[in-house]
Amino acid sequence: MSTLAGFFALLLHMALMLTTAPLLIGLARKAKARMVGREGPPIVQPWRDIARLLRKQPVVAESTSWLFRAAPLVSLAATMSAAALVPSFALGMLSGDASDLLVLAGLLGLGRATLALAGMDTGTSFGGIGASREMTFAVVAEPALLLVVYTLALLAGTTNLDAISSLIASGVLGLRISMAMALVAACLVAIAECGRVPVDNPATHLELTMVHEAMVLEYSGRHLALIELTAALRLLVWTSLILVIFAPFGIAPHPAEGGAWIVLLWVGGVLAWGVKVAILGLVLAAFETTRAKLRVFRVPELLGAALLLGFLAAILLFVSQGFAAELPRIGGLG
Amino acid sequence: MEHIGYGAISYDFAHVLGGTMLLLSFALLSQRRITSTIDTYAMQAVALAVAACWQGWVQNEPSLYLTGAIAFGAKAVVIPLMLKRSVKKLNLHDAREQALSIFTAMALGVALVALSIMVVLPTTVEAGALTREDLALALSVVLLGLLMMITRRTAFTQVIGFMSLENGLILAAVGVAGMPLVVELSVAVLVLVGFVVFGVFLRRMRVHFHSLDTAHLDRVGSAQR
Amino acid sequence: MSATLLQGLVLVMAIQLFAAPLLAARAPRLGFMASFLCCATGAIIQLIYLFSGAPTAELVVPFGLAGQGTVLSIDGLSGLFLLLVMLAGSAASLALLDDHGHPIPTAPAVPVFIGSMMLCLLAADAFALVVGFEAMSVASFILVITQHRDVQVQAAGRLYIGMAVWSGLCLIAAVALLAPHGASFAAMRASPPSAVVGWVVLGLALLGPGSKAGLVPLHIWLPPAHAAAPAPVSALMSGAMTKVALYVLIRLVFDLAGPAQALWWGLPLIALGIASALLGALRANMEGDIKTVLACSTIENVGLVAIGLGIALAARGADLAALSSLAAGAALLHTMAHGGFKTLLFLASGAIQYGAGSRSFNALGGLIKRMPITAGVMLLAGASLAGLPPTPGFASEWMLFQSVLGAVRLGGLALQVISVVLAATLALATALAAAAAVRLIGVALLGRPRSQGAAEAHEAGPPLRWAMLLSALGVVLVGLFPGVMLWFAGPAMAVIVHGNMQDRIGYLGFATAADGPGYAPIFVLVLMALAVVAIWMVLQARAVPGHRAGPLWDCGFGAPPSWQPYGDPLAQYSATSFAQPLRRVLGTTLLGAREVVDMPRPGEIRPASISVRMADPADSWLLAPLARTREFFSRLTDRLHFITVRQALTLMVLVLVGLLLFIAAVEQL
Amino acid sequence: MMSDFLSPVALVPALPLAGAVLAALVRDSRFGAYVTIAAAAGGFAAACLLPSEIGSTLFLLVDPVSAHLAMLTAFVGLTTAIYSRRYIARELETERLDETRVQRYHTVLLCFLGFMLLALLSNNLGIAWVALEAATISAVLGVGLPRTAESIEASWKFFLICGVGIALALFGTVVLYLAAMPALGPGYGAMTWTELAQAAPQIRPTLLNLAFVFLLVGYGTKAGLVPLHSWMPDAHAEGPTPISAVLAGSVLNVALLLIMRLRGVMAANGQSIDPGPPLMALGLFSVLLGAFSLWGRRDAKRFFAFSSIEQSGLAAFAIGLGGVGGTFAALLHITVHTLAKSAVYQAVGRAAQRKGGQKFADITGLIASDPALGLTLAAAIVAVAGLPPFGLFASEVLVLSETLRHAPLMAPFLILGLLVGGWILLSRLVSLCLGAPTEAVGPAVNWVALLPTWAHLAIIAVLGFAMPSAVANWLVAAARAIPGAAL
Repeated sequence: MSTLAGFFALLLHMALMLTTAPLLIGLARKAKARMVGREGPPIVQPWRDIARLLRKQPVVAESTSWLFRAAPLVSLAATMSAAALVPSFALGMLSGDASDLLVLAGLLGLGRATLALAGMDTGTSFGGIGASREMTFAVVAEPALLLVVYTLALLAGTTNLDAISSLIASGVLGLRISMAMALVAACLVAIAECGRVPVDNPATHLELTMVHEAMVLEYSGRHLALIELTAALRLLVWTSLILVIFAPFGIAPHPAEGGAWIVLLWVGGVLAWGVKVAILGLVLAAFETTRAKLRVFRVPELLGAALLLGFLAAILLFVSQGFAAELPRIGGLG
Repeated sequence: MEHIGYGAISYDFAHVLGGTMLLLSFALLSQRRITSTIDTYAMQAVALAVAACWQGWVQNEPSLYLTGAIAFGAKAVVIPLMLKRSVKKLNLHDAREQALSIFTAMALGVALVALSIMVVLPTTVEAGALTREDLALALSVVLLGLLMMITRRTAFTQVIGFMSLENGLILAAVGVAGMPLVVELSVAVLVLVGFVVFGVFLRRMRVHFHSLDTAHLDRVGSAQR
Repeated sequence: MSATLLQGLVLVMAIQLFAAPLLAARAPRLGFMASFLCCATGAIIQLIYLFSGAPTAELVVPFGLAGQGTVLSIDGLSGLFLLLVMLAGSAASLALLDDHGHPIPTAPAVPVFIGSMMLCLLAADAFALVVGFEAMSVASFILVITQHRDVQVQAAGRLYIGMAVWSGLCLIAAVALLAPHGASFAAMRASPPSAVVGWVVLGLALLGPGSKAGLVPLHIWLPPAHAAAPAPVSALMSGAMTKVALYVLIRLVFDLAGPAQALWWGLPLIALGIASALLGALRANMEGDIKTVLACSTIENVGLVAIGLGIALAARGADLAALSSLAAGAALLHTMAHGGFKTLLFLASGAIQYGAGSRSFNALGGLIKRMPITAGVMLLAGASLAGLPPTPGFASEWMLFQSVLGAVRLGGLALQVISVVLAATLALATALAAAAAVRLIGVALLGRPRSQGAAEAHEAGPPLRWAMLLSALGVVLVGLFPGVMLWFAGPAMAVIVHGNMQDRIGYLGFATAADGPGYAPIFVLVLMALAVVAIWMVLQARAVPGHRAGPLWDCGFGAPPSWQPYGDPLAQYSATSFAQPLRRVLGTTLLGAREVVDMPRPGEIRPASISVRMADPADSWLLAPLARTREFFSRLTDRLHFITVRQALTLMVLVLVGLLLFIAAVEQL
Repeated sequence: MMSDFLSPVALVPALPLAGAVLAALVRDSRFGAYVTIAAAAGGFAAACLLPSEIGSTLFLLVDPVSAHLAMLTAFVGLTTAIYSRRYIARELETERLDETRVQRYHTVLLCFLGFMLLALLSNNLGIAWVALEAATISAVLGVGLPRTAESIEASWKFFLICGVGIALALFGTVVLYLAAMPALGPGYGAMTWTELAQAAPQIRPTLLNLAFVFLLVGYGTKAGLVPLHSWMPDAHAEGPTPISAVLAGSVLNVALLLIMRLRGVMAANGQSIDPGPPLMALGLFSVLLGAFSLWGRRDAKRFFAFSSIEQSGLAAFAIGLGGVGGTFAALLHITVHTLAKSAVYQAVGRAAQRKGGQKFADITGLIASDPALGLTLAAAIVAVAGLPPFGLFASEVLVLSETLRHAPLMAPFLILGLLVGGWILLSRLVSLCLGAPTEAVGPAVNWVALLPTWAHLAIIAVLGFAMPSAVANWLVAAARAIPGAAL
């Protein structure tokens, strides 16, 4: 019974993710506009853009190959698979056993690499600038991400996202300084990966500053629609990843434990998740309006700070209150 | 073999002859002119010949007389004459002959003699007094011959150093009682010395180097090869 | 049963060492065909052997040192590595058949190279191991200097054979230290060395076979040698030879140097692994031609394997059986994965070198349109090099990271800090590898061609195509079924760490512990497939099919000059410009990268130019000082040779007087 | 006494000497070449009978080790004689040698070979000394043949230094006789190796040490142990190549054989000092110095002379190690090195003639211009560098493992020497055989002319990896034949 419930939860989860992704982008734009006194486009505008673009026939440069046309499809698929691994409103989904943080990082890496290759395929310097900077930021961001994963794995004894989240939801670990540092590091890495303001400006087309936009400059029509959806989905995946680890309040437990009330718990989970995502969207908008975009060669220092925080999080973990005592419980590798 | 100690005539005479050869080696070290070097060498060869015959008489070993005769004939007479003739024909002059000053050469010579005595006497403690004495003197003459070759610049005087070293060898061979093949060995040594002298002749005649200074030769084969 | 299999293998080896070279001397193509058949039968024998649970077998061969026979044997560990060598050998031999009419003059050395690798793996006594190791070096040296007219190839040859002599001597010393009572491995195992001798053997193993595998600091020979050798030979060197060197390192340190080593034995391996991974990955981003990039990435992957081995050794010292078998499994899986995709990449680089006429990035680009098969295969192998999920590269890196996580349990704050540093390094190395892979594929295969050769590139010949496709099939299989490869590696793990992961392996994937996290590549692939199908259905329903071609947005660049009809390369990102951000972030410190801008003074008509100078730290801190000291000693000894007769005699007298004084002193005592 | 000279053993030195006398009388150079080959072949044939003639008489001593070295020297003499026929014909064409000097060349070569064999097989120390001296004189005349300024200087240096060495060796022989005289009584007894070996415990140890010092310095000069080696590079580089080939091989072997015999006597004596350490010190110093000095050389033949210094240092080091293992390694190394070194000299000589100069700058790209000669030279250099398929690798493995077993502290220096030497040898292979070829002056060389060199290389390969057990037992018996070597 629980696998059927898990499958149904996964379907609901994917539908939820795909629908709310553009809305989150719309909410963020709306909030940023309001903060600077502008009216701003309606929240559903991204949906309209995607729908419009879908109906248009794309214009593809002659010098590109089949990879340019396949890249949007593959990168969206990778990001959707990553989304499937990140629980949003309920734990114990069908993909619960396979939702491993390292696999998640790998899938996001696959999406990024595909887009970078598509950028290189155009044969113009824009594609090159975008791809080169994207990969350089990834080189500095990846260690920070993996140190966060390292800290969480040591705390929870496994890299499985489901287990980590249920452990933290149960409140056994209490408040730890390492978790706080890990949260800040994770947020910095999220901003870098999703191309938000301090690292990259999603709204600009100025050669010197754009990173993500440069790679997808040549896309049009339905390809551009997929690319937009991928970018939105990636932002939502990072947001729900941070939420499910650091703020798992109201998330529905495993279907086995939920028993008959599982449907009700799911509805409660969805509502809690929706509110939390909206809050994070507003926080993101506020953060972006108050920050200026960093010079390209200052970004590694920002991500270096994230790396340092991740490092400290792990080290403090060892130092804090006799960590060794809890070793037997860690990772069954006794 | 009856015990030969001080006072026995055979020991005294051999001791004297060995001593004269050592003295002549020192004399060789201090010579400045080539002709006087050749004469000193001839005298040393004579001393060697007499020592060989004396050993022949003491050990009643007839072959030693033959060695003495060869030593006298070749080394005391023939070779010095050939050397003198070539010196006259090529009017060798004695420029820049000494590599080391006379005093340092002599000091080194004394040190070497002391070394050979310090080495030979304790190692030959069971052997008879004559053989110990003889070996020590022979080793000293050999080392002095070597020193002479090192302290001289010209090939000519190095050859004479080499020949005085050979004399020391024959002295050692003769001094040991009952050593077989002494005659054959002395002949072989003579052949070796002959080739050295012949070599010196040959080189100078054919290749007309201006001076016999071996340093000149060595520049030919210096580091660039 | 295993005895007959061993005899079969020894027969294959004998053919490779003696018969095939003669045939190759007569007709190179026949020689390569014979070598391919030998390797194929060898691989089949190996698969049967591993399926039958890899029981050890022994065989005494009449040849050997001073009249005694040599012992050859096969066990789980050598069986696994032999499988890799046979597969890489068959791929390379097949690729060598595609020689476009003029085969390489050093053809006979290829079967000898493969045969000596087999000898090294099958050896069960000191002499056979050392002979196999050195013969492997000599044969690969002959192959490295195939195009010996080029001065760079000569320099690469000199450096290569010098380091080969060094690693040979270290191996001889290590094996001699282990064999005071008998040269066969059984005798060595019977009398394990003392602690001090053990440490010396570990040091020698790291400096000798370690340098042959490409571990820092003696890795400098690897990039030039691989760039100089013909592509299928570089594939063999990177895919198989470095693995055989790792096998010798494992055999010496894990098996022959005694069962109970202290926990600290693993640390040097981990330290060198970290250094190699970082340096290799960073240099892979900076080099200018395909084969050097692949060679540097070999250094990185060997570093990752060394990290796995180091953790396994430390865990075995601390009696953590589960962790040691996990780490050993990670190391062996990565060795097999790397052996597969690196061979594939080098074969592809050979196809590109012939098809597009050059291997330098500045003359390639847009090859995906003219060479679809090579490009497709290179995409797959590049993904594995970058460690992206469904590929084998990701599977082994996932396992490696899990064992780094487990390394925390080795105890002691210092070790825990090391494991955190290890985690950060692993991530940095993987990300750098991903950047290098994107750069390699992006600049070489995608975008617009940068030279006439690239514009008119043509696909590789049928044998090379088949070799690449077969290797690609191997890579895909290992990627999708890592559990099966780990099952094959079970007996090898039993030899190394006296434990195996058979209980934690399923057909679809594997897990770190009974209840620990798991990785199932098939599940990830299914998820991706479902997503693609879903998107495809939405596109069919709502989107307009087809697309129109149009000019690309070139932001105002003028038309390309007449002599570059394929488009002005300057209007497109080159390999150096792609690496520029990374060079500024990491290169200035580690590689001493300096950019020299040469601006013409006003009125001069020559163009401004920017040149980049970089030096491998091992070169500037280790090789250059050693060369200077050797030069100093050479001049010193010259002064002792070219002396006058007089000085020579003085030396002789000094020796004589010295010895006499020595005698006199002895007398006084 | 007389029976000695009629036994087949005496034929081994006698045939070459008889050939020398015949060659001296013959004016025509081509006939002289055939006489040389015939005499060398006779010598080698007689040497092959030696293993069945084990035993000793008053003047001749045939035990496994001397028989082995005699066969080796005779074989090298034969292949060099065959090689020199074509070499001398070429030298006559280019007028570097004229008829009279070729006649003297053949006499000198055969004299040298004959006296070497006599020195190897003689039981009596005095005869060994005379034979070695005569061989030195003939070698000096041989080196002085080309009449260039360098060859004159080389022969003068060779003669003077080896002359002094020989003199010191004679003094050592006299002291040895003095030491053994009380135990064995006056007469031949005290100068024959067999009696010395049996009466070793009764010999006065102190005098034995003194004799060892002089013999070590005297014969060490002949063996080219550093710092007594300065004559060797010039002699090898300036003389005609066949002379260098034979000189490189046999002089070293005779000197090392005499040192091995002496070491055996001293080890049997017991109270005398252990000769191992000084020998090892000289050997190791030669290895290091030889290896480091290889890097600066510009002349190919001089380069391989220095490599001989390094390898003979290794052999002396192995003898210094002692024990059956050490001596066995030394014997194998001497055998394989002699064959490899004369093979390299033959190949380099041909290359020098082909390219008209023996500098490294003159000889490049041999494989490109003459594949046969290039491959032969490359194979010879790989053999000398001690890499597999050739036997020097096996002997280096044996020496290194013996060192690690008995004197581990010396091992790092030995490895350093072997590495530096091996590296430069192989990078010289790259410069000699690879790259763009320089223009060729002399005639092309086909495979047939290179047969003697390939014979050497084949034997080395077999000795290294597939040594038949008969040969192995023979070498082990030779290693044990040296009295007191069983450490």
